[in-house]
Amino acid sequence: MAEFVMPMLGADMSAGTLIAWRKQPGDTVTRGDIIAEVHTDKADIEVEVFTSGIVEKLLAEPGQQVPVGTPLAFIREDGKAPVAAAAPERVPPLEPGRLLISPSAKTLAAELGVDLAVVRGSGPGGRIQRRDVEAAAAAVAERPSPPAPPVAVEGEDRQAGMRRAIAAAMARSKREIPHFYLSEAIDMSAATRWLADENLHRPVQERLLPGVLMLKAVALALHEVPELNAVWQGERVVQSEAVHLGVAIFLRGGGLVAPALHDVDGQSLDELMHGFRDLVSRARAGSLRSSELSDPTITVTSLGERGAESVLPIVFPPQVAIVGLGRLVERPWVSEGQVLACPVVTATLAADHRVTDGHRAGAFLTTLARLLQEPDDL
Amino acid sequence: MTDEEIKTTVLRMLGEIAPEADLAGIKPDVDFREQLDLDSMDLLNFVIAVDQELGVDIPESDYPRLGSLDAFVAYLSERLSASAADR
Amino acid sequence: MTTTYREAVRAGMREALEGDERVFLMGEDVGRYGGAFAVSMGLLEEFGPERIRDAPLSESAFVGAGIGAALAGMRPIVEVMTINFSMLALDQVVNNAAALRYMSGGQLSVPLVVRMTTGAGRQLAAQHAHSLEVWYAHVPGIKAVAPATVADAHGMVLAALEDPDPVFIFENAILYPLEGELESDGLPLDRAAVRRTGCDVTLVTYGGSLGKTLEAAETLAGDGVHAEVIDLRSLRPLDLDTVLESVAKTHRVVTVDEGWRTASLAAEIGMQIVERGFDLLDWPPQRVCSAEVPMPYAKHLEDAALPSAERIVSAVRAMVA
Amino acid sequence: MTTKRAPRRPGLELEREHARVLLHQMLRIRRFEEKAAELYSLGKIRGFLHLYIGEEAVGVGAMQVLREDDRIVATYRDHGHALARGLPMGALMAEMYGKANGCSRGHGGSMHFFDVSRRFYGGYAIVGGGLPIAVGLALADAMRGEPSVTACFFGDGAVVEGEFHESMNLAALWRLPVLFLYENNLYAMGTAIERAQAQLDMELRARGYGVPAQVVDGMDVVAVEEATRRGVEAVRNGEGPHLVEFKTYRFRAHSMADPDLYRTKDEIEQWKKQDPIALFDARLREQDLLDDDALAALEREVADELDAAVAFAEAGPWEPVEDLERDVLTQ
Repeated sequence: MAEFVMPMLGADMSAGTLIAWRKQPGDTVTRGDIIAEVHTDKADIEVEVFTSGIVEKLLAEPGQQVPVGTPLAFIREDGKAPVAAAAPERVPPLEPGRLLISPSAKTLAAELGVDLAVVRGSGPGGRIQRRDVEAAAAAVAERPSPPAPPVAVEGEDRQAGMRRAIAAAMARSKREIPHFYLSEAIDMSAATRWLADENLHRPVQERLLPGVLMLKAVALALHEVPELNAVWQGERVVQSEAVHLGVAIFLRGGGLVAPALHDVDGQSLDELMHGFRDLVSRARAGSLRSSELSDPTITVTSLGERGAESVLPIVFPPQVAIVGLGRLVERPWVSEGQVLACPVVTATLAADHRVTDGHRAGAFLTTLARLLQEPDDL
Repeated sequence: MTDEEIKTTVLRMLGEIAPEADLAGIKPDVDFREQLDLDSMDLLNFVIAVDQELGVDIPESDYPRLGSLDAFVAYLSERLSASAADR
Repeated sequence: MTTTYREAVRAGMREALEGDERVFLMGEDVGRYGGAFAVSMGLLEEFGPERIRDAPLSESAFVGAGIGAALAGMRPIVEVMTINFSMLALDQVVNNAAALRYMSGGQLSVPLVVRMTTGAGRQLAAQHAHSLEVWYAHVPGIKAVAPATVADAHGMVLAALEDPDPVFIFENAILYPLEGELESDGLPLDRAAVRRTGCDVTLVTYGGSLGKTLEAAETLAGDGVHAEVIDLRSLRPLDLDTVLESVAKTHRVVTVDEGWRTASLAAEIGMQIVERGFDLLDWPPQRVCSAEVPMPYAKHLEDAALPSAERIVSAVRAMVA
Repeated sequence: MTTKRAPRRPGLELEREHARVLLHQMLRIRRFEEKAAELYSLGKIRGFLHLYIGEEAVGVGAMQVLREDDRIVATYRDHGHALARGLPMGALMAEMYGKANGCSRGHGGSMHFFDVSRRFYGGYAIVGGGLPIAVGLALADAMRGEPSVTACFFGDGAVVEGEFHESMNLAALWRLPVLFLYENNLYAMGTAIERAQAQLDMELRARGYGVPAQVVDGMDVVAVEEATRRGVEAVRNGEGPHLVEFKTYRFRAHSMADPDLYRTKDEIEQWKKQDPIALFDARLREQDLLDDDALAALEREVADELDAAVAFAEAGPWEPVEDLERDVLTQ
């Protein structure tokens, strides 16, 4: 049984809207036939099918917006007898409104924060399986920060379209998480000097990365503003005693995962360095434990040396905040009326306005900056 | 150790750090960190590997010299011959 | 050292007989005839009629006698020619061997080993083709194991004799000519073994079905579906930890079991997976078992009734389609 | 292989002490069973209860000739055998209470008394189920050249079970030291032996396996002892298995649940005239080996032992439910 999935029709396309089916169940199709018409932000495109056979079952209805990669129909390939269905055991009818999903897919959706309402099931009877959730998550993950491109409306110029797209993204987030963003440029001269001197006296294997200083500082800053270190459980926000930082790790083949470093506030820089290295290698080897994915109480993301100067990150549900760290750059810095060249990192806090507000978030960033001036105390 | 031997050793170590990278197609005169999408963690692991296998401790101040492959091989052979001389 | 499954069982028994004078072999035609499946060939000449005892066709009596001798400190190996005849001795197994320790408040232990052949596939028709291991795996107080490899055929006899409680060893008769390595990886008697690793689906099986399951895994690899094959080795206790470890990776499981489908070992395994691993499942646990018929004589019918590599492959394809 | 019928020698001179032992043991069993019936009606003892009243002479007489290293396999009507073998009365009573200080820790109950230290390998509730076990015990001793004999008690129900045929044949075939002790109390629960056995002559059936057999009056404890002695000595001499049939009768129903409608009152009364204890009492008085005072003393001694046994059972602890699955396996 082959699948016809929502094709990728444009470099930055993440989802498409089915306008109409050109084939019905039972129709025979040969490779290259037009099977459907799909609307993307660029245009309405006639979509061809790549397998010859008979349309077995349509899974999406016209008007539905579906992420790229989601199965839209089953095609029974030529020459393949229908899969020998076992004696059709009478399956008790499902009560209406009940979501048909495999237990493992439900667990995964919770871990990756995927909104099941959007996911289309590829299993029997439309049951949602892991791959459906993974496809939906991947579609979301591919654009870490820039909001989805706007849906084109006739007669509008490009700039207005962009603004409308960001508004659409924000509206969607507000419906789920009313983000607000605060940024702070942090003077890193003390920290970089301390680190250079520290690494000079350390054997190579024990060298520290700037990242661990940032992680420890974020963890300690959370002691000042604990409401940011919390997770949603159903309708309630539960503040966490422990500070488990989700560390965003970019996978070389694309995609992102943010497993937890546990109890960062209690760890020494050496312990943190060891934990960080272990987490990165296991993330890239694909051998993370599912608990590591669901443990973080707040996430820290950094695009590293070649990333952007500042990052507007999206909060990972069920957390309530995320810290985005920009690239370390040399900047003119005024200190006591003097202008100096100074290494600077822009830290951005994105937080859930249902849980806290700008005033408290601001306190977090100033504390973070202050802590980084005394690297010895980290 | 000839430059050629240094180069193959370096390429092997880079392969261990970025297993899915396409080492064959690496251009020797362009910054290899860029080509292999190596972040600070990868770089640190690489520097540690160099220290363990070749006994060359690269101070952070020399990191800028880890540009292209050729530049890095030249830097290494210079360091190796220097340490060989004072042995 | 490569040898056959049959010789491996014999080697295990010989080592035991040499090493411990409490050990003796008792069963129909095990002595002069050398065993209905030639497993004990040569042992009579080597150890004499006292320790290689041909028993009359009185399954209840000689299995019961095995239990009695074990109670009195011997380490008997009782060979019941086939599982089909073992039904005549089930009263001794269930009401005595399995219960005496508990009924006596822990005073007695029954260090008895019972070996019997099982399984179909040789056109012997219904009365000589049963696979009833689950009847034994149902009973608390005994252990049940199914050696699927030459190494286990050898190792399990010795491990069973070390065990202070009754151990039933089920040897699928089609395995006797199987060739393989004698040395075992030393897995304890009650642990399952991963015979092939994979990440897309878990195939759980035991005894005579291991070969066809590995064959199915090979075919599936051609489809790009990587099946992990788990050889249960122990039918009681069942090592579900190893199975669940695999299902946690693959999220799909098919159990291949030559017993009849209803109330089979495969049913028990599926149920325990759902009880303990519900959230791991991306698809309901599946079973490939024997058709629910008294095993037919005609080859094409017997082949259709038994689990086959093809039926395993199609069961997996239906899950990953 | 000759078969001898036990000669009945009138007025055999018994030493005083041995006579006292035989009477004392039979009284212990009788009073124990009467107390068990009483406690059953009070709900202290539950489940199945099969009383030995009327058959005491068989258990006591046979047990006299068995040594410490001999092995005993009994049936579910095992109270008499256990007491005669020396299992403590308290441990048996506690077992019927289901207490943890019972001889089987409350796991077996009335039908499954065990005591490995006395080589008492238990009561068996499956009719004939103990026979193959006995053959196995004897096989082990034979293979190790040990002098022990395995005595296996069984009833008229067992002799029509396949396991009786298989066990007799196997024991005879391998000349194993098994003493088959056939307690023929004429009824297998509700089925009289005439309605169950095509051939009643057990001596003849035993000869079919080449096994020498005796038939003896199971109500005469002295005759039982003599016949059993002859049998066990034959077995000890390596002549292979031996069978002794005891003609006996149970004065109570098959079990507490049995309305006992299959026997006539008259028949029961006739047999009660052969009460083994009454017969032996009269015989001892004939030989001035017993008088009222001696009997009264014996009764008191038994009564005290019984009271202590009941107290032991009443005081016994229940096994904690957490130990439910202990001892299913050895480890």
